Amino acid sequence: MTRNGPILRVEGLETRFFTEEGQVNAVHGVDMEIDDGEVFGVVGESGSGKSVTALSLLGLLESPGRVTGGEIWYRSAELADSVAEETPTAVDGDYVNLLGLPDRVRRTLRGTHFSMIFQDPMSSFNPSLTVGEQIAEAVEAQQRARSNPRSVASRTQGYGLSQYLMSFVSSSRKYVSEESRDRAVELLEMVGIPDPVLRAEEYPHEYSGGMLQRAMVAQALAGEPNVLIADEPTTALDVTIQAQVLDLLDEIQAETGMTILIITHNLGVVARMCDRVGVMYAGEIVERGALADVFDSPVHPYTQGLLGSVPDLGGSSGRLQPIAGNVPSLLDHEMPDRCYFADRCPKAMEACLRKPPELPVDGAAGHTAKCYLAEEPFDESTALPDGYFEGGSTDAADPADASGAAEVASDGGESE
Amino acid sequence: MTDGSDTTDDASTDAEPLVRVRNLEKYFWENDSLFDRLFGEGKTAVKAVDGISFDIRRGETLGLVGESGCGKSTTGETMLRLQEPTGGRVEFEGENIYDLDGADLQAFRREAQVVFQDPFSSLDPRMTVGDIITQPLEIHGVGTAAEREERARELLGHVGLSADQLDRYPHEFSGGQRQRVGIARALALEPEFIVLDEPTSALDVSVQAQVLNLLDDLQEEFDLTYLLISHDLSVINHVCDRVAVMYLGELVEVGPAADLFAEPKHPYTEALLESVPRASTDERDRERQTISGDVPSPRNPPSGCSFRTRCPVVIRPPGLDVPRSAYREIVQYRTLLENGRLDPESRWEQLDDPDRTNTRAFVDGLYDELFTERFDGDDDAVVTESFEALADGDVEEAIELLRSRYESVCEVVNPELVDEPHPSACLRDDQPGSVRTAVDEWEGASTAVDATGSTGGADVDVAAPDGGTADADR
Amino acid sequence: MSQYQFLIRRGLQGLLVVWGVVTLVFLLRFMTPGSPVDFVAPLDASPELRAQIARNLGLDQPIYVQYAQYLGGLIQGDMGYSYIRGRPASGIIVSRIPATLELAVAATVVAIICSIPLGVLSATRRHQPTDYAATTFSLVGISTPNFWLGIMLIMVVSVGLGILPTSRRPIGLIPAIELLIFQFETVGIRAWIAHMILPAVTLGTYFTAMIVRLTRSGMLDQLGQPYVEAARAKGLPETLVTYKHALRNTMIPIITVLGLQLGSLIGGAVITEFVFNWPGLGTLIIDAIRVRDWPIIQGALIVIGIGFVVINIVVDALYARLNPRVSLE
Amino acid sequence: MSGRILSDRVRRSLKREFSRSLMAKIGLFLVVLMVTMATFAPFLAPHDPTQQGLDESNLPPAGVTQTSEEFRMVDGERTTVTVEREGSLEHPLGTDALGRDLFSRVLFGARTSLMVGLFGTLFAVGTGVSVGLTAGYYGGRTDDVLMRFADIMLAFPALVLAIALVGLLGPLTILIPDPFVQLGLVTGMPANFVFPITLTIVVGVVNWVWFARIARGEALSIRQQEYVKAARSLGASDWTILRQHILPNSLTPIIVLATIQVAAIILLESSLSFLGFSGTSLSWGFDIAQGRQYLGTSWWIASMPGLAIVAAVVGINLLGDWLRDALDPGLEGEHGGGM
Repeated sequence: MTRNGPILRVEGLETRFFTEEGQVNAVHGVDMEIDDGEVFGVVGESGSGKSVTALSLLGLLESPGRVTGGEIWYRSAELADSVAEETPTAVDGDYVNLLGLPDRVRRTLRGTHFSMIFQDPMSSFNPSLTVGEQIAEAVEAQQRARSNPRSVASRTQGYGLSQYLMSFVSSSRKYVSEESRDRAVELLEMVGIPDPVLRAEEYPHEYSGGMLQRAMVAQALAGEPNVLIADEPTTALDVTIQAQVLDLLDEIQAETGMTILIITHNLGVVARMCDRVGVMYAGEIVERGALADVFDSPVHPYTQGLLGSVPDLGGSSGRLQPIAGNVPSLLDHEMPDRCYFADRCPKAMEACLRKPPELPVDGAAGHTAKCYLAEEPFDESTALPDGYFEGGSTDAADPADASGAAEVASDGGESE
Repeated sequence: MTDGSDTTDDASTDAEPLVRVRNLEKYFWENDSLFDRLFGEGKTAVKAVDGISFDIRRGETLGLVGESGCGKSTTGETMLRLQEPTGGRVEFEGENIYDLDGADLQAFRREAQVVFQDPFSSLDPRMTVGDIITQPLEIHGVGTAAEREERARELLGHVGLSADQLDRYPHEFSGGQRQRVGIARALALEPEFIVLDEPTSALDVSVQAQVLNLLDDLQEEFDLTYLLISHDLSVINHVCDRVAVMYLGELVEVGPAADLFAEPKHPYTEALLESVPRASTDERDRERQTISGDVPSPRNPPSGCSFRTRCPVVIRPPGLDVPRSAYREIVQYRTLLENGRLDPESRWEQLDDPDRTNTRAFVDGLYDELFTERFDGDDDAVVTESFEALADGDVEEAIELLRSRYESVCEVVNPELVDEPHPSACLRDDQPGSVRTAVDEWEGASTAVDATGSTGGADVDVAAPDGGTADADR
Repeated sequence: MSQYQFLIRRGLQGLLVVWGVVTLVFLLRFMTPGSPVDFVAPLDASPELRAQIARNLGLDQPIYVQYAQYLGGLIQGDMGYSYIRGRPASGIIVSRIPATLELAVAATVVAIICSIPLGVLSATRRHQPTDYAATTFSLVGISTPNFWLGIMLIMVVSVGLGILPTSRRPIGLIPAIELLIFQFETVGIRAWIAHMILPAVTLGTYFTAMIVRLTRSGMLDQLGQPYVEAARAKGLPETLVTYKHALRNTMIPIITVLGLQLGSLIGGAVITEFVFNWPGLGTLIIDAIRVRDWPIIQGALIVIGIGFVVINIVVDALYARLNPRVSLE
Repeated sequence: MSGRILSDRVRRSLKREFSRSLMAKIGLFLVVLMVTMATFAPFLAPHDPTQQGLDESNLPPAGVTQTSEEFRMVDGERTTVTVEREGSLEHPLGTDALGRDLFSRVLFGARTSLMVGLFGTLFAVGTGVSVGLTAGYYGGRTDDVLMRFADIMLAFPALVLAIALVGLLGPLTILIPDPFVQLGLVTGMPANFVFPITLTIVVGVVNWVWFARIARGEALSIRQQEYVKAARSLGASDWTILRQHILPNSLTPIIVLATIQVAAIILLESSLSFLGFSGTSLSWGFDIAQGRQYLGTSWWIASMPGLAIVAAVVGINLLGDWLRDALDPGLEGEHGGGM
């Protein structure tokens, strides 16, 4: 692969959910650059918006969720060529802004350019179709797309309801060809499933979780995608199986040089797999950089807290250092105009009452943090007093939040 | 319920343990409806817990670790008599809890409590937090309504929630806060012993740390004894004094946490530890020995040592001269056959040979697929012969051929835990006399059968525990 | 477990239910006031004559003997003699089965053909006019008593517009087809169709409406499942996602519900027959109840019960075929 | 313990679902209308619904003029005369063949439908829920036996079983004095309400199985919930657990089903009345049966009561949908926040 800039450049991505309770800012202002052939990790706790980010990249958001802002620049000369006429505004050299493309075109990118591995293999396979059939479908979809790359809509046009109904009558009208089925078996073998011929004919419930996750990897590889997005790929698996699946991803990455985006809450998985990492909190990437920089010299107090919360396998080290309080509300009207972490932050300063921009961290290229501590050391004199955020007017509105504040207080007491 | 030759009969610890589990068994029955009975179809047992024994000492935290489906939660529930055991006994302060009834049982219920995994389903959504926390007091008729409420306020304080939240409903709380409510409920009757069933696995790491710290504080404050059930080794390592490792309904290793984590004896424990990804920057380059394969179904557990199907250091038959990695491939091939996972029919169909004359191609295809290298001598002959049997569609014959030559002592003899501070259920480790006798008997028998083909002799592996050396799997 | 074993097992289970049905039906006579003799004997019958009649009907025996006799007769296909018509009840009942069966099948076919596409469209075009039309139709459909619908149809279509016949069944399907094949005469089949339309629509409407509702909510549920998202993520055309993936899984639970709801279809058939003077089991049973013709009542109830059990076994087998997760129990 | 059947959250959700759903509003309106009609029928009815008047027979609804040819005996000879009848507000929905006021009959018919619907459902809920919860909670052989019995009950289509039972048991009724008439608040109205007791019990009997099934399912799943395990580990008795945890938490689907069953039972009642098995003549189904003979001449006699049934059942079904959507968001509704 040629090295001419990142394969994926996300700028100011904003995704919102318009729910009964109000507008939820699941993702706001996410910036990241992912290099060709690297493994990038997005790590965060539940509700940090990491999975929504992944879905936004693929354009798979369901109502009431919607991408409301930002740009996703994807480098593909071939794609840029084919869409230049239709949507010139979405093309910039070799880069295409995915958000500027019509849905019809974006759909065709799935599987061929981008693939996704989901968290729960059991619910991500259709329970009433054989695994082989489902992988063959993916193969077929990609072949149809590739056989006619110019016409981005060819795939959907080639297969409508009438063809579907005909497929019951005539086997030549079936969506999935024999070649695709054979390819599915090959893919299953490639991901280390023993006796793939027999297993291709089995249903998802006849697979173990680990085997099914391998099958999902096979399905994701069907279209030889450039970018693989793995959303919590091992969370549903036992630890010995998790190790196997991670090994598999590692091998595949080494063989194909594919770019992988791993979304996880597990810092161990990030450390095991990733070249670079972004830490998400409340819909923002609060710190990003090379793995060693972020893990060994974290700047943002949230990153520090996260790392301090993980019990270590190598000898117990006394008390854990948890982050006080709870994951914050993402409801638009409850989000304060300050650093979102300030209310849980042990080093909150007066400056933190203004939203910090993304600041470069000294001494490491590409290491940035959305925290003033990236630029200046912690200053005791401007530190906000304990309990500053308690009983604040913004928090009192919702009883759950008020109780959260109470918990912050009690935890603060404990950890002293 | 016989103690028989059980080795853990006399406790070697100075003090009487608080809880003593002996040969605890819990089977679930399948095909057991009225109709199955009418039609006389045999019910089958799923041995969720298959004869385990351990002690929990006063004031300690015992960790019970294992992967999903190993029976650790069933153990916890059976120990609290939330489920009736199939066999065995659990002594709490010297009394078998399965013999208790009436007031004695109620007394036990006061002393032993449980905290569950799921912060959503462990609290009744229709009860207020106050109702939930006072429920145990009400059941046991403790105090007046006012006193109970006062006690609930106090308990909320203990678990780090504010006392004015008594009237709230569980859904108004976050996961971590609900788990605190669950802990407060467990504390209400001032128990001696609490079973913590995955108390943090539904929580985010930062909240998990809060809850773990809280549990730690409470243990100190109230002199509690914990049984911590978890799949998360780092949590176990952080919290526990002693650890018991469970696999397919059996304990494979028990020992002090420090020893067990530093020097695991059982290959399964070792594999577990190896598999956990560490949150440190050198993780990528760490040498890992992970294990292959899946946990076998508890409906049809392997004979002998239940871990042998995945074990990287499974004991080879005496006198067999194949490298360990090749031996593993043979074992895997046999497992495929035995589980019906290798179907000669579909193989033939793939070969595009309607008359099925080209046995050679059939054999070569399988040979290449299943083995990295060809064997020589007798091994090559046996393996090829088994493929040929398969080509004829005779799976049984193929299995028998392989079994007669490659059967491991691990398939025949089920290892047990000896009575010492850090035992492991592995034939490569110290074993009770009865197990050793069984091993000797098997070896005698197998050398007799094998005498024609091989040189015979003792298994070399027992003396050389080389789990970490080059010929481990991969 | 093989398909074969499954059917045997399910059949035995069904047999047990049928036995329960028979017993219950048998006991029904003893739970109801009045003796069958009251209906059979002339009003001025002497006690001797009444006793004679009771003896003839076997009513002088103890219950368990009557029960054993009844069971024994049933096994040989003997349901006793109709009190009123003096002919074997089994013959009368069997002669009525085709009419009911044709009506029920016609209604089911109409219902399934109309409802599933409507339900799918309603779900995939949520909050669009199609959806509103479909949901309104299904709501009114399940809320309309079918006897009233039948009467309204007769009033508007037959009486008002005079296009379709009001009632009766001049010819059965099989004779009509025979006529068509052997004599190239279409009059039979045309008459059959003309007479079938209104009853089938009447009976089918409720069923259609119900399946539309089930399909719609089932599809909405399935379309929100992760595997649908995964299918989209691998680039499948929406047609395939909707029909091959989501609809398949929607149908699996619907089939079980349908099996249970066939009861309401049979119930509906009884009253539809009554409205259209359709000579099926329904009219037979209603007439028999009015005159306490016990052999007919019992026989017809048992036949309906058996029919329902058989339908449910078929439905179960279908369910097991469609749902790979059921290893046939 | 909290005696509240509906928690705050449920109440909020009900309100929200109500405010955004036009259908729920229509449903509530129809149901309130029906309940009002049934309760205050003696006040609202312009005529005694049973009062016959041969000179007022077959009058069309207000605003409708109906011309028909009738046979009359004139001077001992059959002749055909053309009769023109004009509807008036005196009889807003017209009259039947015996000259009874249809509007009044529709009002009083609502009483029958509603009473049978409510009490029939109560009977079914009581029986079904106790059987179902017991079967589900204890499981094992108890469960096996009870559910086999339920299977047998299910093998009879409800309507067929109901026809057989009511037809054979005979339509027993009890007379309930109308309080308004008794107190002298209105005059000229029937003094008693005829409550078809057999019919009510029968519709309950044929419907209890549905409640048993759903209650059993709920009990089976709630039994597995950790809060039930926690209660057992605390030493709570089975009775306490059933009362405190299992019953309250299984109420939601039972309430939804009960609502829908009221509608189903009203349909069942009207069918049985249509066949003449109810024992009361003040019923919508009965009136439809009467009107069936006059389809060619007096279309309104059969139509009006039928429209009343449809309106009532639509209303109750809409209410059921609303409850289901509000109480069980998993069934319909939008996906949640998605995070």
